Amino acid sequence: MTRTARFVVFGIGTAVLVLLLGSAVFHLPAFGGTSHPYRDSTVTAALQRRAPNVVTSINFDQRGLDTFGEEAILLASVLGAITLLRPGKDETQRQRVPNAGRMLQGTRLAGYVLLPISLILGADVVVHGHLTPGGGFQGGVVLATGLHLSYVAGSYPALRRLRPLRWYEYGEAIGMGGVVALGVAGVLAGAGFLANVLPTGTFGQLVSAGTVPLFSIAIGIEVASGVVVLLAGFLEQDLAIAAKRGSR
Amino acid sequence: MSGTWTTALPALCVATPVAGSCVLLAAGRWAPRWAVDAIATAVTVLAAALATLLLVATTNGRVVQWAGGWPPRPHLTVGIVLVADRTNAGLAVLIFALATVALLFGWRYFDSVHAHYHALVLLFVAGMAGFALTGDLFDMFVFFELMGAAAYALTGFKIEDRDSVQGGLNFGVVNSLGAYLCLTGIGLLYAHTGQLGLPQLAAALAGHGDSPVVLASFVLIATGWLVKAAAVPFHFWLADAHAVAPAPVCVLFSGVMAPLGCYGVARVYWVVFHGVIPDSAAHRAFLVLGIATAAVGALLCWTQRHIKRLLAYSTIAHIGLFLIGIAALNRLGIAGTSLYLVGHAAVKGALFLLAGLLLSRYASVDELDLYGRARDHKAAGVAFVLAALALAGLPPFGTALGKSLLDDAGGSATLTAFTLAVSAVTGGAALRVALRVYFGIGHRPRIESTADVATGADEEPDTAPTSRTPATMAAAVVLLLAGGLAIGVVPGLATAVVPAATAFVDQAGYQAAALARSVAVPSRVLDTNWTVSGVLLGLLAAVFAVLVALTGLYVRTIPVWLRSGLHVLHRMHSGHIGDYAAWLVFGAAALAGLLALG
Amino acid sequence: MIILVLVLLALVATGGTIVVSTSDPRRQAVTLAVYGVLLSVLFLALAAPDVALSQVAVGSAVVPLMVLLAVRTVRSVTGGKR
Amino acid sequence: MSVFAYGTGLWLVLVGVFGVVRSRNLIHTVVCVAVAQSGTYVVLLAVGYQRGAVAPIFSSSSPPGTPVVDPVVQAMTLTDIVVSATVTALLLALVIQVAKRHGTIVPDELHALRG
Repeated sequence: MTRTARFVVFGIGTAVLVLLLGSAVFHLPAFGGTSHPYRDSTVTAALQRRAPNVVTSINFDQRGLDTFGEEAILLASVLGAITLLRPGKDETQRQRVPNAGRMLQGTRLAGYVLLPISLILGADVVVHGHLTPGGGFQGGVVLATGLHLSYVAGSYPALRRLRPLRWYEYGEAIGMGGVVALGVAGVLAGAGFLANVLPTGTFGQLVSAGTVPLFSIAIGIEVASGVVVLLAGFLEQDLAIAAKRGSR
Repeated sequence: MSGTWTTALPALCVATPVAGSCVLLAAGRWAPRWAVDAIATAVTVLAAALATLLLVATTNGRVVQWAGGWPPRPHLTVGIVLVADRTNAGLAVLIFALATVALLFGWRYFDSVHAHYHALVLLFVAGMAGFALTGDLFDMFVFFELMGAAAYALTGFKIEDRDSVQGGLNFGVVNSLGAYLCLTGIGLLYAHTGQLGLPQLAAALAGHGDSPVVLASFVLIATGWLVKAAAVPFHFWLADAHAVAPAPVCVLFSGVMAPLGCYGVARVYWVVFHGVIPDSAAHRAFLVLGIATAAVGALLCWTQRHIKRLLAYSTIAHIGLFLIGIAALNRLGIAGTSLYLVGHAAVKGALFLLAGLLLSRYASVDELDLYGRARDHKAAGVAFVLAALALAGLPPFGTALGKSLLDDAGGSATLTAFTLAVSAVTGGAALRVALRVYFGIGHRPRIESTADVATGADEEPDTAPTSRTPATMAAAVVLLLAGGLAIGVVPGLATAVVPAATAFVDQAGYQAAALARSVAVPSRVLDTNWTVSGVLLGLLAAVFAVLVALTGLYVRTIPVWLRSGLHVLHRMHSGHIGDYAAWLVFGAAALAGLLALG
Repeated sequence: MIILVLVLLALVATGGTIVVSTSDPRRQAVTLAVYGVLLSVLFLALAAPDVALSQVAVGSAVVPLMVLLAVRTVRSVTGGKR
Repeated sequence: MSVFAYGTGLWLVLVGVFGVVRSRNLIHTVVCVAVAQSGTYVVLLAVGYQRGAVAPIFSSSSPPGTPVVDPVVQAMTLTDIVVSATVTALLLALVIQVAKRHGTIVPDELHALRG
C-alpha cells in the first residue's frame, strides 16, 4: 500500500476506536476511587501469610502462576535472542576482542567502586522483597546491570572473566528449575501447584512468609543470569563488528 | 490415582515441558545430539501422557485446581484457577502429540542445532498448554506472550534466510501490538468488575453487563486472540511466518497455535460474555469475520506458487471455517469446530512435513520450479495427494466429519455451499502442487520473472540436501495422516465431542465448577455421526478439488477482471509492517462496528 | 498530591509522544531513557514503588542500552546508511 | 480527571501503534512497540489508584489496616514490564538479523514476502 493509503486505513480504525474507548472511559469507575474488591481480598490473604509487601505476596504466592509464566517468557526470550544472534554459517567465529577503547580514569574508578555496591544492593533487593519494595525481578536486574559496570569501567576482559556465559546459562536453568521444583513441592504437599507450603513465621522477619523468599531468590538467579546473557549477546554483536572493521 | 494428583494434572501439563527445557539448557552444552533429541521427545511424550490422563479424568466433569493453593472462600478469591474440561484437555493432548511428531521429524532433519531449538519448542508448547488450560484472563495473556516469544524466535530460526528473519519480525510486532490491545481490554474489564478470573468475571458481569466498557473490553480482548488466530484483517503475519519457519515448527503453528486463537475467543465469549453481548451481535461479528477470512485465505491459497505459503493461506481459510462454526453459537458448532480443528491439524501437519521433505531434498519449495522433479518419490506423492484430498474434506477423514457437523450447525444452504467451495479450493490448490511436483502432470510451466512474487525458489533449506528419507521423517508423516483418518473412523471420538461441546457452552456449569458451587449438569443427546448428506458433500468437495487442481494445471489464461482483483489483493499483502499495524487497528474498529450494530 | 499526578501524567503523555516522533533511533535511545525515568516517577506518585523500581532498572537502563547497541550494530552492518 | 488518567494510557497505546504505522526505521518500530506497551502500564496503575491511599507495603509507619492502593494491578504491571523488556530484546535481535540479511532496515525498502 502507499503511505497515504496506510494512513487512511489507520485513520478510519483509530477514529472508531477513539469513539469506542472514549465512551468506555466515561463509564469507568472514577480515577482514585475506593472500590477495589480484588485489593481487599489480596490484602487479607497477604496478611494471613505474614507478607507485608502485598505486591510480592501476589507475585510469589497468590498469583504465582503468572510469575511462573513470566519467567518462562524471560527464558524463551533469552534463548531466542541468543539463537538469533548466533554467528551465521557465512560469518566467521567471533574474534577475541581486546580492551574496548580507552576510558577516562574517573569513569573507570567509578565503575570499580560501584560494582560491589550494586552487587550488594541487588542481593539485598532480592532477599528482602517480601518486606520492602523489590524482589527477585528488580534485584536480578540490578545484579546484572551491576556486573556490566565493569564494562563501563572499560575492561571488557574483566567482564569476560566475571562472565563465563556457560555458568549464566546454568543459572537460568537453575532459577527456572527452582520455580518448577517449588511448584511441584506444592503439589506433593497436597495443596496445589506453587502453593505456599512452608510455615509463615513472624510478620516482618527476614525468614517469614513461607516460600515467598525462596521463590524470589530463584527468580533473582534466573533474571540476573538471563539479563547478563541477553546483554552479552548484544555486546558481542557490537564488538564483533567493531573488531571486523578494525582488522580490515 | 488420588484426587490431589488428578487436580494437579493441568498445572503439571504446563510445568513438565518447562522443566524439560531447563534440563536441556543445562545439559545442552555437553550432551550429544541424539541425547538432546531423545530427552526432548521423551518430555513431550510424558506431557502427552499427562494430558491424556487429564482428558480421561475430565469425563467425570471438569478438573479444577486453584494454583497457589487458594481455593475460593467467601470474599476471598485471590488465586489463579485452572479449569480443564474435555475441550481444552483434548487440545492439550493435541498440542503435545503434534509436538512429539514435530520433534520426531526433527531428529534427522536439521544438520546441526543446539539444544536451544528443542528448549524453545518445549517452552512454546508449555505456553500453548497454559493458554488452553488456564481460567484466568491475565494468565491467558501471560501464556499468550510465552507462546508468542518462543514462536518469534522459532520463526526467525534460520538466520541465514532473508525472509525468515523478516517474517519473524512481522510476526513479533503484529502479535505484540495485538497483545497490548488485549491487555488494555483486560485492564478496562478489571476496572469495571474488579476481577480477573473467567468465572469471577462472569459472576460480576451478570447484571452489570450493559455498559460501553464491556463492549470495548470484549473488542480489545477478542482482537488480541484473533490476531493469533489470523482472522482477516489480522492475518498478514501468518503467511509471512508460516512460509519461512522450519517445517516441523509449521506443524505446530498451523496445527494448534493459530486455532488456539479461535479457542481463546470462543472460551472467553462463552464463559464471560455470553448473555452480556447480544447473541445476534456476536453471531454477526464471528460470521462476517469467518467468511472474510475463509474467502481471502482460499483465494490467496489458490494463487500461490511458494508451497509453504500456499499451505499457510490454506490455514487462514480453515481458520475462517472454524470461526463460522463458532458463529453458530451452539453446541453443534463447537463440536464440529473441535473435530474439524483436530482433523485439520493432522492433515495440515502432514502437508507441511512433506513440503519440508521437498525443501531438504531439492532446496526449493517453488511449485513451478519443482515441476516433475520429484517423480521418483511416488510414496511421498501419494501421501501428498491423500493429504490434499483430506484437506478438501474427503470422507472418512476427520476433516470431512467436522465440516459436515459445521454445516449442520450453520443450518443454511448458502453457508454449506460456501464452506464446500472454500475447502475444495484449498484442497485443490494442494492437490495441484502434488500432481505437478510428484507426477509431472499438466503443461510445463513457464517460469516468469518474479521480482514481486514469493516463489520459495531460494529458500534456505533446513538441512543439507538428502537423497533418502530417514525413517523418522516418514514415520512422522504417516503418523499424522493416520491420526487424521482415525478422527473420522474411530467411533468413540466422534461421539465424545458432544459432551465436550456441551460442557464448553455451559456457562453456569463452568462457573459452578470453578467456584465450587453445585449445579445440575444439562445433558442432551446430539447426533454427531456420519450422515449420508455429510458423506456426499465430502465426496463432492473432493471431486471439486480435483477439478480445481486440473484447472490450475491446464488452464493458463485467467480472466482480466480476476487477474486485476487478485493483483490488488496481493499488493495488500506487502510484507510492510506499517501496513499490518494499520490493518490491525482497522480490524479492531471493524469488530467494534460489527458488534455495536446491535 | 493529585496535582502532582496530573502533571506527571501530562509529562508522560508528552514524553511518549516525543519518543515516537523521534525518528533517529540513536536519539530515540536517549529520549526513551528519559521517558523511562518519567514513567517511574509517575509510578512512585501512584504509590507503586515496586513497579517504579523495575521501570527505572529496565526502562531507563537495560532497554535503552539494548537499543543503543542494536543501533550501532545495524549502522555498521548497513554501512552507515539509515 | 478520570478521563485524563485513563486517556493518557490509551493515548500512549494508540500513539505507539501510530509510530509503527509511520515508521521508516525498524529500530524505531520496535521502540514504538515498547511505547505502546508502556501505555498499558499507565492504564493498569490508573485503574488501581486510590486517592490518599499508600503503597501496598505494610510497615511500622503504615500498619495493616491503612488504606492502600490496589496491589493486583501493580503485580500485573511488573509482569508486563518483564514481558516488554524481553520481547523488545527479541525484536531487536530480529532487526539486527534483518539488517545483516537485507542490508537495510527501512520498511519501504524490504521487498521480500510479497503476495
